[in-house]
Amino acid sequence: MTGAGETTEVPAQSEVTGYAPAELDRTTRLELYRKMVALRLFEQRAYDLFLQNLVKGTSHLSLGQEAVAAGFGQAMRADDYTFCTYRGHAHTLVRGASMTGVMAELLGRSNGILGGKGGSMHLTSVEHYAMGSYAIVGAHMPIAAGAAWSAMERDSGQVAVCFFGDGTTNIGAFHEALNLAVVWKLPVVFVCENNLYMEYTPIGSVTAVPSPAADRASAYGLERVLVDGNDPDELYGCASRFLERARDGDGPALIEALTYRKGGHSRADPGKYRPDDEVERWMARDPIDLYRGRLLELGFGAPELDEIDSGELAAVDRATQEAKDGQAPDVGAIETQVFADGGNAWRN
Amino acid sequence: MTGAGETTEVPAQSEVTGYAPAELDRTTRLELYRKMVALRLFEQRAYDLFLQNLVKGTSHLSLGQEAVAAGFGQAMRADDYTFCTYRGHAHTLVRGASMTGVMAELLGRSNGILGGKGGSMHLTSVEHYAMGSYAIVGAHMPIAAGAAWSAMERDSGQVAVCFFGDGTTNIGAFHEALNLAVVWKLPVVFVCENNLYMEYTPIGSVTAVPSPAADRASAYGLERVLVDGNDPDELYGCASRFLERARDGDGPALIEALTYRKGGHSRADPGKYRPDDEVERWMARDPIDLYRGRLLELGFGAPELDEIDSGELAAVDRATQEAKDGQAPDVGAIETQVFADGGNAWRN
Amino acid sequence: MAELSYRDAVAAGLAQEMERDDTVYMIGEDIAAAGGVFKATPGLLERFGPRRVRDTPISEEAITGAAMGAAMTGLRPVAELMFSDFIATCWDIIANQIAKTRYMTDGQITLPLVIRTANGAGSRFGAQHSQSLENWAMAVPGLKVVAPSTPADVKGLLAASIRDDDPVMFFEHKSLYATKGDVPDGEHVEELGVAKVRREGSDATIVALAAMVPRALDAAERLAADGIDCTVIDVRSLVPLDTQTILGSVRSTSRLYTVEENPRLCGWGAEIASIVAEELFYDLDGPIVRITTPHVPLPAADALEDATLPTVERIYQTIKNSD
Amino acid sequence: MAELSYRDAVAAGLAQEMERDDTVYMIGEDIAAAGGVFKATPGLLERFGPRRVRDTPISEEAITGAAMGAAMTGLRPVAELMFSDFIATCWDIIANQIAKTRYMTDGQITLPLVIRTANGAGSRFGAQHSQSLENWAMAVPGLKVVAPSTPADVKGLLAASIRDDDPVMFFEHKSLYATKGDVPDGEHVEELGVAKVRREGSDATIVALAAMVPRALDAAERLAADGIDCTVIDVRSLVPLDTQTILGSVRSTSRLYTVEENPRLCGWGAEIASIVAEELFYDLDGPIVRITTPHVPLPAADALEDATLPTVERIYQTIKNSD
Ligand SMILES: Cc1ncc(C[n+]2csc(CCOP(=O)(O)OP(=O)(O)O)c2C)c(N)n1
Ligand SMILES: Cc1ncc(C[n+]2csc(CCOP(=O)(O)OP(=O)(O)O)c2C)c(N)n1
Ligand SMILES: [Mg+2]
Ligand SMILES: [Mg+2]
Repeated sequence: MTGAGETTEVPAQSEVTGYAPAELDRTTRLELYRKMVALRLFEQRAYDLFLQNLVKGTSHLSLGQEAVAAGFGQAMRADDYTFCTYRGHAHTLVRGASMTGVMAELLGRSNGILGGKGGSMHLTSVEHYAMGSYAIVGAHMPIAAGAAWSAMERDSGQVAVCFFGDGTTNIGAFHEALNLAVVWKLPVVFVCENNLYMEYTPIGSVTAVPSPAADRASAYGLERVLVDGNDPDELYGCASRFLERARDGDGPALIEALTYRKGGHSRADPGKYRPDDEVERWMARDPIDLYRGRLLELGFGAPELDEIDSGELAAVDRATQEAKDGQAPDVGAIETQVFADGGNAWRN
Repeated sequence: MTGAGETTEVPAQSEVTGYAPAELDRTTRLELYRKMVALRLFEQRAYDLFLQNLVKGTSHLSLGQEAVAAGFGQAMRADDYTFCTYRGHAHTLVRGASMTGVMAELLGRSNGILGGKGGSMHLTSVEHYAMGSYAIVGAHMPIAAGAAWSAMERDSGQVAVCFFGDGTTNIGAFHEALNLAVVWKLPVVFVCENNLYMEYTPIGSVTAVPSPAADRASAYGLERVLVDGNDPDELYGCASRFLERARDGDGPALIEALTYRKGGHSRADPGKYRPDDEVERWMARDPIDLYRGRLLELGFGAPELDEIDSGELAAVDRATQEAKDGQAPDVGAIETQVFADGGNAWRN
Repeated sequence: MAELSYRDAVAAGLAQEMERDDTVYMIGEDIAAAGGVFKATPGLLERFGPRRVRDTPISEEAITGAAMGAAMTGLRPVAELMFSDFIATCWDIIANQIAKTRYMTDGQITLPLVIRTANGAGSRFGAQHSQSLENWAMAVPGLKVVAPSTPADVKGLLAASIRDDDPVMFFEHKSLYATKGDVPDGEHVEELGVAKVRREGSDATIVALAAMVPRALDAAERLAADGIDCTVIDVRSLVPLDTQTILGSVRSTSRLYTVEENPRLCGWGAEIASIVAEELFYDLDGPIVRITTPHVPLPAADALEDATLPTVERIYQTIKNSD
Repeated sequence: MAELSYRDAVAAGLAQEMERDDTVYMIGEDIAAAGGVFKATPGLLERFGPRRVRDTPISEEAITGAAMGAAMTGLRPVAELMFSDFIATCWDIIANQIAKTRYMTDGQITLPLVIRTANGAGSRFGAQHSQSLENWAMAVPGLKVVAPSTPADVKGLLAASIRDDDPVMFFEHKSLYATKGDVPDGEHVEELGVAKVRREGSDATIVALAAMVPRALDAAERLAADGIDCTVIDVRSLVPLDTQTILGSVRSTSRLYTVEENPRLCGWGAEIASIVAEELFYDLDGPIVRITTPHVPLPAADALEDATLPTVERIYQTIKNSD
């Protein structure tokens, strides 16, 4: 309406394929499926708890976008770093963070993964190399570059992976991080999850180019990479390739994955600003439904997939119960962990 | 050394020509020459005064880069807006700001164009639509976009022109300003004066692409424009074309002009970090020498050019004298013009 | 008088000024088609059209920079920053450019612009979406700083801010958006730089701002029941600061308490305390006490957040137990 | 003891720590090949190589962000921001990310990093290159804030800052770079959070920081000649703040003056004034007086700049004429 761009349509397959491995072993496929199911069930439960008024703050769900977290999560080395946004449940869980800890954090309990201090938007699990969820758009991009710089200097072979949204491509930190990463040839992979919207505003109406990340790759001397964000095989293949490149010392990548969120931007948003036919088209491309279909076609048995479903549901049930059993944090925690000595002593 | 890029060489003429008008009238040519000479003589004088310790703060000269200010200054409509940097003497003067006022400002006198409050880095002459010199790299780019937005909404036909350096292309504000300008189709022309260096560091060593501005135009859906920054005809032609486009409602442009500063970054810098042969090559491309040569070839007479030289020298002499005659500002000025009521009343 | 929510008073103030002056323009993220993420600007797009009410990219430097460039060339822009925490992402434009340009140009450039932003805690959003940052703005010469506590003040002070020829940082408090109050009918404009005495008492002066005002008033009622009668002053505008109202009150009560939502160090309460400790030293009967959020980033969990901010109980206890 | 300039003490402190700990890395604009625009880092590139001493693009968010990411993953980065004014361009990274991340993650993330920057006025650089911004940093929970006044403290406090496991904002004063002083030989490390009494006197306590310390000392000499004997305390570290040294001194002198280079509103002096006005109210013999730069962006002309900052004369007159 006011903008120069157009809302990006569902991508033509021809434009976004090419990274899916020709062959993928059974275990990897089942693991991709399992990861997506786990993330889906967890977030559906989080949404239920929100409706029960148990989630007190905001929360941003990745329902519909699970393939990205699953594909990259599967491809990463255990000690690769993840940096993500306030929409970070999936990216944190997929690295191995405790479902109970994450759920309890959403409920503001003392057994939350951040002791209740951070909440939904700041999930972090350093023991799993999930180095934080950042709630200011774009800020984590240079931070991810810094982790990659450290990995490079320590010669650790680690890669940093940084997830962000389409709207994030218009903020200054995006530009600074990409330039630095290329100039220093850092082992960092930037992954734009283009779900076509910022909060309520379509990305096309405020962006100078149709593909907000891919169309800017050349400004950093990078390859243009646009992938189907709802296809875990494609994402796994793409992630594997660029993680390997980065690990080999060949520098960063910028990947744009086209996807869509099933619901609104955050907890209270019904997402009514999205045209019905657009929503319909994308709902027909649910990454889990499609992948389940593909697996069945490939000869996987429905029972083994069902078993995964029920196993993950049980895990979510357990986490829910444990989270609910958690206590409210002690107010003594308020003045802890400001400084490395564990306290808050700004004066003597 | 540490970077991915390479120092940009003197551009091949083939890459940077094409905008110079086939024919240019006498008056315009003489005016381009006159402008460059005036800027040159003024800044040489400023440098002399610095050596005499009369310029107290810092100062950043455009010696060697005069063709950009002259070409654009000549092409602009009287009420087009200019935004420039701490290296802004030339851009401010070329709009018509008083030489005395600018010189007195450098000397910190009360007859300075800013009453001594701003100094060399903040030259402004609103009556000439020179809307300020900004000393934080990149900050003026969104501000220039804002002036263009205002011009568009007021339907005034004005264009905003924003000058900045090569190093500025790596800061976030550059990215945000360009995207906004394109999305809102603003009448703003961004002009990168690529003089190959930031302060002391070559731009090639910290930039992901060889042409820091031109190679990024496509990230904003803009045409790639790289011009010879030492050729005033070329710059005049280029400016005319993109000012007209912007004035016609066809949106912004991003222009990269290749040039070189004769001296160091700022007053105290001898510029020793630059390789001798590079300096030599560029000194042979002095924009005024070259242009004088061209004019003579085209049949202009040496006496008429000499007359311009001496006229401008006289103007600089006059300005110098008037500036030196100025008083130190009254300390009463310190607490004025913080607010629009002329004062500083933060309390009653 | 009509009863309006604090949220609706924002839209009412904007509509009043946009109707009156067609150089008033609004820009910000999700403010137009969506009516703002706090629903403080609904209906304005429909009423004033897509040129005067415009969605932006997520580019806070471009938003504030554009507002500045437009303000110096004939518009009166109102820019929204969705959360006040995001002023950090464009702090250079605000603190180095907007605040200083009039001064540096010796008055050549005038910047009639308003930056509206949702400030403060109480929504369990955690440390990056809950800060009270009015003191960041107060510390920068060249900015005016306003933080209303009632719907009437939202409308009246927003109107005054838009009409002011200087840049104004206008802090709306997130946890007050749903509160309601009477707003005068017809055109309503207040004056910047005038504090409001919300309650008169002779025993002590409590100075509060924004969401701390109702808490200070509640505490004052409890103290009154204990025989301690307090004046409560709503500062409303930190710059310009109505020191005379504060000094006048302290002169008569001889005790000063400030209630600040910001973390302890360098809050506006410290500035007021230092003014009183210099100018009314001999009038004071006892220590000046600042009641603030402790010097911590804010926690997210409801149980923690509630106990971090100054509560009515803490205000009450602090004043009751002061020596 | 060797005599060193304040500028050389920066390089000496960095070299000492880089020698000792090979996880210490330096990044910044023009710091490597050029040795820094204030020539505070010459020779380090040659000594420690281009990986540990690295030039960056003009990308302050990338510089500070990279330092943060590296600090959480095993390095101890020292990032230079050329002028402290530029912290505004990366204020989100500093104030919202670096300061808050340890807290938000309940201690999972530790950020041992230092941001060095050239602070303060006196070089006729004008309002965008001359600010004293230590109070911006002081206002943000989670940051430590250091501002040395002597070459020995530059070296010792910089070393302490690098060894500290928390993020430290290290403010070097531009107008002190050329000053000289004795620096202990061999390894030299000071402690953060310890103020230094630079002069003992019984009539009043003057608290100063960085470039205001020598001015306060000069004023104290003039006052002593008039029979007013002052203690001068060099705060050195605003966070952690050595309130005990200040309170102890005020307890014995009964008078407090602060000398701040920052503009008036919400400076560190206000915080100290508010602490003293609360905790030592009954010990005070007279008003607390803050001597500050007026609340203006700084002017550029030498005649104006000199008269804007607190001068020895103004400090002297203010204290002499206090009631
Ligand atoms: C600097 C900044 N500006 C604005 C916001 C508010 N905000 C939070 S999420 C969001 C939309 C982000 O869109 P996108 O990058 O596409 O990510 P998505 O939410 O779609 O995953 C906005 C504007 C913010 N958190 N930080
Ligand atoms: C945000 C910011 N970072 C750093 C500086 C310090 N600085 C001033 S000029 C300059 C170099 C700018 O280079 P370029 O953009 O190429 O312009 P040039 O000076 O060559 O005209 C730097 C780093 C600054 N003023 N602002
Ligand atoms: Mg999005
Ligand atoms: Mg340059």
